Amino acid sequence: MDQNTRFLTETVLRISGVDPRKCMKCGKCSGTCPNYDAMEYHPHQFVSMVENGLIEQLMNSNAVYLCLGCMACVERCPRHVAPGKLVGALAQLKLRKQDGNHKGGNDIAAMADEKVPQQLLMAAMRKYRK
Amino acid sequence: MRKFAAEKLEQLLSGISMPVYAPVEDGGTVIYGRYEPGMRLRLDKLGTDRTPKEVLFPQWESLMHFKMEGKKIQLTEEERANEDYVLFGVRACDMQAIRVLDRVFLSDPVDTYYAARREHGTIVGLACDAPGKNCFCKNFGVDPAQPDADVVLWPAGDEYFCEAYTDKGHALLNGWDTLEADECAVTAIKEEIGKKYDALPFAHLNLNGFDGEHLMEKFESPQWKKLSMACLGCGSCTFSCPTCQCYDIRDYDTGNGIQRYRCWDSCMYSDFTLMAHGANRPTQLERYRQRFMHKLVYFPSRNEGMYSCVGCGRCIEKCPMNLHIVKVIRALGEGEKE
Amino acid sequence: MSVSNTGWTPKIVAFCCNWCSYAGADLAGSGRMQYPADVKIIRVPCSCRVNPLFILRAFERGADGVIICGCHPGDCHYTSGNYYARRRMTMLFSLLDYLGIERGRTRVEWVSAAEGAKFAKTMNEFVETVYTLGENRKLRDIRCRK
Amino acid sequence: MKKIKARALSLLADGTVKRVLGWERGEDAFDCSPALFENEAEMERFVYGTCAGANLSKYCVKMGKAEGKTLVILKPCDTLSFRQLLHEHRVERDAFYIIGAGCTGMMDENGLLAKCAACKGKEFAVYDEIIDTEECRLPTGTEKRMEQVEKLENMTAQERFAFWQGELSRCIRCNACRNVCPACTCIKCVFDNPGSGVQSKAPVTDFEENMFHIIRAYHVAGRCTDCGECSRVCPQGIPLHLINRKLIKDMNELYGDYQAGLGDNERTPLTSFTKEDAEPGIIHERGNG
Amino acid sequence: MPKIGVFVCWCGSNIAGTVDVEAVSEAMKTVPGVVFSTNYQYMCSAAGQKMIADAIHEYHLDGIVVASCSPRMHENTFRKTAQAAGLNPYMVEIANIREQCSWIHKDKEEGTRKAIVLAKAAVAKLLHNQPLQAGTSAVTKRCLVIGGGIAGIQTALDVANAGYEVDIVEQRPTIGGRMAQLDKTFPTLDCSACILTPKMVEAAQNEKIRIISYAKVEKVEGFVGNFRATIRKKARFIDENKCTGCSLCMQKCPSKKGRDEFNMEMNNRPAIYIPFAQAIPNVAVIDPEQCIKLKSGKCGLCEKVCSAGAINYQQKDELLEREYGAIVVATGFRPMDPSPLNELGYAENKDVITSLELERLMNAAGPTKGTLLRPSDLKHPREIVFIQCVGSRCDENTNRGKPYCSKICCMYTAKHAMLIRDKYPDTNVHVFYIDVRTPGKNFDEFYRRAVEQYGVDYIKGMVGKVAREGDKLMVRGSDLINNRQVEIAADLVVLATAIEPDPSARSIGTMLTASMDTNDFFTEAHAKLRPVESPTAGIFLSGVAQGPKDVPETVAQASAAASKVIGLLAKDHLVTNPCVALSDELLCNGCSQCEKVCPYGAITYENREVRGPGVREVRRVARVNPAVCQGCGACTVTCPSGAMDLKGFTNQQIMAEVDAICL
Repeated sequence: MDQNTRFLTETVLRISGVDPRKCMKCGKCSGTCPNYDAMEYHPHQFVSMVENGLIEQLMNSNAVYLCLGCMACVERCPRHVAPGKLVGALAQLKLRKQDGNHKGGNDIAAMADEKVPQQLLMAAMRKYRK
Repeated sequence: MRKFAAEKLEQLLSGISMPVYAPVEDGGTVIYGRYEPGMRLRLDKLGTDRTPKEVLFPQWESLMHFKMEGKKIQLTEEERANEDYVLFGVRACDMQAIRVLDRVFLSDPVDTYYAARREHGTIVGLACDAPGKNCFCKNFGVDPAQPDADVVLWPAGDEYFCEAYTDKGHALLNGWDTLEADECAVTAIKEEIGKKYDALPFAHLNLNGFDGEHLMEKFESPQWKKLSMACLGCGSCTFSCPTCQCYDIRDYDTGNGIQRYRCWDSCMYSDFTLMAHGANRPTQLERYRQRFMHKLVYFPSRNEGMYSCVGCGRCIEKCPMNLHIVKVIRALGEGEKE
Repeated sequence: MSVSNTGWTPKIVAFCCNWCSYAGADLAGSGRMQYPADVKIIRVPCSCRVNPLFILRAFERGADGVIICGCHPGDCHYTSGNYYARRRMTMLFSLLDYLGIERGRTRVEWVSAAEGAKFAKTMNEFVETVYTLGENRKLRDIRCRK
Repeated sequence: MKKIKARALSLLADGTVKRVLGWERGEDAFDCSPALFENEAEMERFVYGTCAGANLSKYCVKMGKAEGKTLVILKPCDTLSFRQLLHEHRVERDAFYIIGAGCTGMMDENGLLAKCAACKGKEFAVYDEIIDTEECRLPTGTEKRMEQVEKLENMTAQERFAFWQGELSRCIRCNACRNVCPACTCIKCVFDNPGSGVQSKAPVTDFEENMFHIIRAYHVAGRCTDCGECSRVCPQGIPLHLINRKLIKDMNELYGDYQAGLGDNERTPLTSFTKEDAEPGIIHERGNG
Repeated sequence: MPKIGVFVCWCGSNIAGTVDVEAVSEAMKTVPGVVFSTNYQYMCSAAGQKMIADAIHEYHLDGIVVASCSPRMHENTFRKTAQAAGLNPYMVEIANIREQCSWIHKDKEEGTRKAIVLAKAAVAKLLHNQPLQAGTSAVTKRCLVIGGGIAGIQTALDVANAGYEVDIVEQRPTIGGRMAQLDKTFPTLDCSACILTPKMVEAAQNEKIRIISYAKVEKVEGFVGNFRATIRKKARFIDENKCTGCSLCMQKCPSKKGRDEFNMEMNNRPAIYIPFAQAIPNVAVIDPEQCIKLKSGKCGLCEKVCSAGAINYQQKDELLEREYGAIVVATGFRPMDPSPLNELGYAENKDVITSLELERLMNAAGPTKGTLLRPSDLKHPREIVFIQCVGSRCDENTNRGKPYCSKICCMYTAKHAMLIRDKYPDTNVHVFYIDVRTPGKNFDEFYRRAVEQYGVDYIKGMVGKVAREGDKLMVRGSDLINNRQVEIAADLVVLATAIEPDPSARSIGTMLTASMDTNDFFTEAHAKLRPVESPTAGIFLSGVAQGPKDVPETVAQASAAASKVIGLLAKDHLVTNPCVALSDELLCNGCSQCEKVCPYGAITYENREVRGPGVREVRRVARVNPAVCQGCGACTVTCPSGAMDLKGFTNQQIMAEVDAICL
């Protein structure tokens, strides 16, 4: 695994809090997914592909956006793996990529505008930094 | 006879280059502690909660250390006291108590730990200008107006009279800025003290029969049973007594060797002089009897009539159950009136 | 082993019940889970065998922390020993705390025979806590210092 | 007092009791000592009044072995101690005739005793008969009992340590607190037993001061009725009852209200448990660490 | 001072790798009391043990310390070595320098330092050891088996055939357990009843076996060899000795609303009933919840029709007190309720059933008389979906079921699929699986037959949703091999639900002080070496109570447990643990606090004359029954005067260890 891949993988795992090694490859997530057919990669593949570092492949796929976020796979996963959270994490990573970078806490403070509500800043923080 | 202004006292004490032990406060109690400038002296307190005895004979002291070096034992003796000091504000009764201790510790075989401390100390006595209701020192030949010390102080309103009686006393007093004074003033003070003392409830007790000749009579008195009934067997009388001198020698295993130390013991304790076969004083009656027989009969019979009670009254104040030596003297002594 | 600048290392006594925690400690060993050598284990049949006197004795002798490990409540080999231990230790620790002794020097942890990892983790945490507190000065007998 | 004395005399006279455990008059109003009276002549010196602060329960352990019944005068708080001794089989109920004596608070030269300021109530936990008056039944300051404990709890650990070091360093190990305590009835105390490994006789280091008082309080935990004798007798004025009360407070809070000396030989908080008991970690979660 | 020998083991490189064993044995030579100290590669080997024995003789050792692996491993080995060399076995202490030293530290210097401290602590303790003599206690030659399933029956038969009395206590009205509910058994497909009922009959006819059915164990006291159990025999309102099992009462009973437990409550039964035709004892029982006579006083029909006069409406629960030398736990299992896994729709759809329900549906004595009809409309199902691992293998952080593999589901599902395809070739069978686990003799062959011969459709994947659509159950699941989602319109869905210990197990475990794991399976004394014993002496484990098992394995374990029981009952006396509490009567206050905390009732009080230095009087003092005491030490801490001490772990020994460690 090269450094970039490792970085991406670790970021996804950190954001999602998911441990893909817990997966026992039962396929419950894909069996339960209501938007299965629309997705290029299916929930169980997200788990195994993240585990194998195929992050960019996933990020380049529309499957990330086709997840309905119904959380059925999270709810029903017998191993507490939560594939849906992985999808969410990948979507966030994609968003960050679009922004080209992400802001640290200090950057935000410098950008603070008194007219902008604090809540908005916090929302931005959550979105880009978390 | 010399004198100085009372307000100068603290200054004089602070000027002494040696450590000074004087009645000071510790929590709610008064002890003979190390005096530092600025501390409040409690010269008003009769029967301090802890006695000046502790300066000469502390509750515990280390005697020696043992250590295993391979299969050999290495022994290091504790160093004896070698620093001069001043013991200040000792009452006549407590001074007499030190004489009692001297009898025990300085006669052959000499207790070198005690002897060293005794030798290095200069004692400043304080006459009792106002003896209290628990005082009964005169019964034992103690004059509350004349402590048997190196230096004696008599309080007289806003000044103190003072006189040195020994070389050590002179050495100390010479360093003080005092004025010449009239002997007569002190005589008057002494008379005054005597009058005050005579009005006290326990001033004159009947000590008839407390001598070696009536030993068995006292020993076998049926009164002991009643007298000792309420005794808890605690050591509060012993440990607040200025003359009690019994100690136990114990070893403490520090893990790196043995520290041998001695600490006060109390004849009131069930394990006092406990031996392998059991206790030789099996019940509290025997222990209780031992304490008072020792003070009032055994000790005087062996020391030319010197009682090892000095009438300080501390046990009267400290006993949780209000048992004390005066009750014993009354119960055993008055029956023997001649 | 944690070593401070002054070369001080904490002394930790761990009382472990024979049936659960001692076995848990063995399991931590079999799993090669590291924890500081400052921890020394004393095997007792049950956590209810741990007399407060032993704990005070350890502090007297210069221990910097004492931890008692037993079976999880409900799993005591002797059915109720750890329940008694729990009350006893709670009261003892509370009393020590009341007298101003640092709380972090005492701990009770339930470790089953299967929880080797928990044993190692607990010991690591405990050593860390004691390390932060530094040397036990409040409850030791100065005569026991070298 | 007259009623009690008269009743005691009549019980002595009719042979119900062989002796009376009460108080004997001393030198002044505050000077009275526990004493044993075996006949009418001795009873002449009998006294009961505000000087009778001592708890006579402790003497019952020894007295229980004497032949025939002993009449003992117990105040309400003393009866708790007596009943606790019954629970522990240290006294036999049949060996005693108990007169529950009314109490309006006991005094010494300095006024009301500290233990009486936090009176636990006027009920008798055990008695054969009660002799008291209306004013003896007046309620007192139970609710203030834990005030000082709380004050200490609210200090920081460092302050508490300093407080107790200050107090305990005055200890002279005279054992008065232990010997007066009606819960300390061990035939041989661990501190006197060379085999116990903790034998000690003097407060040689601050550890030994701590050790003695921790173990003393711990050994009576759950059995201490809070009779307050330990603090009353301390010649050094150490507030030892505050240690016992802390344990009582904790036990009440963690394991439910409990008063030693009530109930029927029930288990103490330390000889019982529930599966849901608090974990020892609860100590770590409190404020003021 | 006792003469002590120290033996430091290398354990190959296990210890010697991180501990300088030479330095340890050298350091020990300077410790007071130690007269001999050495190290060796494997102390537990024959050569190592000989080295110890030789040193004991040569140096007249009074005690030995072996610094080696955990005492849980070899304490007994070295005790025996010492004993053989003429030393009291309790004059042996082990310093655990492997599990608690060399294996957890990497730095050799640090490991060596710690090993020396641990060895010193062991010497310090040993200096206070006293030779201990084990006592003996008699063995009651009778065994209690809790649970009358195949496990209990097999254990009982084996023990009885060895000549010992056995009581089987069964909570249901009949023995037979879960196996009686099964239709066929894998991998041979014999009829379950055909192989089980002869064993039930054999048990009933064995004069050494007493079957106490419809009963539960309420209290157990005592200890290995000397248990005393209180058994509550519930009122069945029938005189067992009179009832002939003619079942006339069942036919006449007007109350027919009781749920038939034997048929997994898929049909009704009368208030008076015999669970199934081959029940043992073949005696009726009245369900007091359903019986009109017991509820309202009216009816009494059964009493009228019973020619044997066996009906007794006044019957009360009966308490039996029996003594036993050994107790076997064979409490078995039940299927987990899959209702909480709501995506599978078990609670809403009658046609979603569990495998055990399917067993009854396929059994000739079942609710459909052996014809496979689906419960909702009694139609013949054409499409059947089996779902594996329902509630098994779940992470503990989910609330979806058990963390373990239930072990038997793969095989019985293959069996079901095969039987259905065999009997109804027009029916399609799909099996959603995660893995197919078939480790067992002829097991994989059996599974392959289902696939290859019977064309069962095994789909690697799990079902995400079961939803009713008309009279079909739409099953949506993943097909991981083909990387697609499949949807099957099924008539019947069968859930291979996890099995869990019978709910009675937990209270029985507590009663017996037998330890259990977090899933309520009984823990074995050693996972590998003592698999049929509980850590609590005298308690043995049989069948699923210990962990999931199929029939052959259960029977094997049942016989193994029986052999352990026989081994115990064959002894006339047991050697007791000498590490028990001992009260010093000279110090005892007679306060009874120890008596209150003793979990075994081992402490009694008596008035006895005590004598000592200056003491000779009658006192109330504690006495410990060394045969009953298990040596926990609860009493020692409660005792205020320190009169109570624990042999082998005395106050002095533990404090000596504390001292040595804190140096």
